[in-house]
Amino acid sequence: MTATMAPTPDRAFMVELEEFSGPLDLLLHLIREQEIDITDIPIAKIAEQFLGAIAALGLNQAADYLEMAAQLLRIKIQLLLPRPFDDSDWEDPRAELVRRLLEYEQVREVARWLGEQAEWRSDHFPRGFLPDPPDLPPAPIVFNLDDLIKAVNDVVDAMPRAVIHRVVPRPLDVEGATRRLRELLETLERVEFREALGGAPTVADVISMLIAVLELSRVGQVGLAQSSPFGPLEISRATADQAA
Amino acid sequence: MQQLTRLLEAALFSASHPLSLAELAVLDPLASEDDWRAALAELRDVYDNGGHGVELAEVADGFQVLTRREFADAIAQAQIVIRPRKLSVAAMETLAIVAYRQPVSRGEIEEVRGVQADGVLRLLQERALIDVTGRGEGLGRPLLYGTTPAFLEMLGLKELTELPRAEELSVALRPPERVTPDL
Amino acid sequence: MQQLTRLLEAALFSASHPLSLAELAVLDPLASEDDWRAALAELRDVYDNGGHGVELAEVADGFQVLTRREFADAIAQAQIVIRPRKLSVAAMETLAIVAYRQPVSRGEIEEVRGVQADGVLRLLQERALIDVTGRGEGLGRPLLYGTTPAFLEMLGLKELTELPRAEELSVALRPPERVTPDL
Repeated sequence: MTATMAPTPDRAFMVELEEFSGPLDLLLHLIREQEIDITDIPIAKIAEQFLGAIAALGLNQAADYLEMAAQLLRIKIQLLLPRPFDDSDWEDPRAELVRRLLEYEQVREVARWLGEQAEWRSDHFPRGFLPDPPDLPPAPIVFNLDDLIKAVNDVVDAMPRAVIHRVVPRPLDVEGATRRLRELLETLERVEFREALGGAPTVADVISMLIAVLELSRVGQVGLAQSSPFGPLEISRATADQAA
Repeated sequence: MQQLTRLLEAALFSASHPLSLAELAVLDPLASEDDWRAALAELRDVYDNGGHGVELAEVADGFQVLTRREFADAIAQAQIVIRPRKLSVAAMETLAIVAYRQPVSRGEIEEVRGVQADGVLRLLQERALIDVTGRGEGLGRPLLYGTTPAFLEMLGLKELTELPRAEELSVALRPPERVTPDL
Repeated sequence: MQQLTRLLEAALFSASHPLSLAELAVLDPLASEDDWRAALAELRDVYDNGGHGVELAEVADGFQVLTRREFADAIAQAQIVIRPRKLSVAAMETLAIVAYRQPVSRGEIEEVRGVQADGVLRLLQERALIDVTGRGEGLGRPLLYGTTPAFLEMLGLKELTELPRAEELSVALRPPERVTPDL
């Protein structure tokens, strides 16, 4: 994803999409920043700013944003349609959007609270050393039918298929590695290279991930850091200044 | 310290998880719940007023001894403890929805956040913060997600009711029938 | 307690192994070895004379906080040290194959999963979830494995036929036929 958007004509918005966790987040940002009354959103203006902000998105990441853009345009058109003479039944086409925005704003508030709480917890360490209990039976094992079925399905999914020829070595899957890395960085702020590989990687997986990391780093989408020589390679989401 | 408080301290130091009053009861069948509460109070007092580096915390499932905040940075920098990774905003938002709406389907989460959720859900599940808790009624019987004890532990909470309630949030949600359900 | 002693207590508490003087030095670059020795002496004194349930022990690789011996029995009996464990992915998958393909040989399991299975099979056998139920026909008459009554009990099933989708999954788990490449 590219970082900085071209300013919209009426107002110089510098919107960095990396900062937003989705279209609702971006929309709320536009509304709150301009101190717009959320129950009376000037849809035409907001839709234009929204489209301006997402113009430079790569297509595959933009799907969620485009869906929202389409919704904004639909609401805009509905508002332009002539109302029936008796408009007591008329429902503001913006109502559903307002509800979603408020609901999302609540989620954002709770998420912030969760983040602070988790930070509190991560600053208080539990006991690190746990003595082995002497002469006790090993811990009971727990699993259920769901676990068992899931395991069967995983095995079946991972089973090698019968092949006639095995001439061509497995090709590199840089695209898959890129996707996995992006997904990981969607949840975690940084990952270790080894972690990005997942369990039991093949040589092709390692090379694919390496190429993906180097490529993403080259275009400024991820940052790389190694805290010590031969230490683990840490991949992080690119910050704005790294991307620039 | 009283003998029961000493046993309490030894037990809390040996346990791999927070100890509930029920688990403590097994340690000494002669001690009542009040005795244990008194011991907990005494231990908390010793840690707080004796200038200790640890404190007694009431967390998910019970009581636990934890290091004090002020030493976290030094200990993490010396690599004695690896701090858990911070979760992204997207992950926290998804967790928030799962926590308040559970059991909740992927579709509902995507509807609230306005973005696809499969990648985030998978990673939250890998980190054991959420889990599949059942299947919904609708089309295709979608998987339903809920939070795990590890989620509470990550937050140092005892139970879900300790999450902020809808009316405590600064954002009011209208219409009222769609307000976050009471937990 | 002095500030350094408090840091020492927090570090020893959170460390997963005994800390040597060299490791302690990293925690506070301003403290000398003598400072650390003084802190260790103070902490030992607090634990011993303040009537604590734990003590400071000097072991081979450094210093560690341990629970006092006198509480060991009570704690062991209460089993609070143990937490029920989940099977590893490898063990769960192997168990799944045994459950649906029994009686099954190690060779067949390895063919399906593509990795060696002896360690996992041994573990599952130790935990009484599977057992040897016979010998196969082929070369070397391999041991055949099946699940135990304890396995069914854990799942709350009366008999193997109650396993969900038994037919379908047992077919799906047949190892792929090896096709000799046409040369």
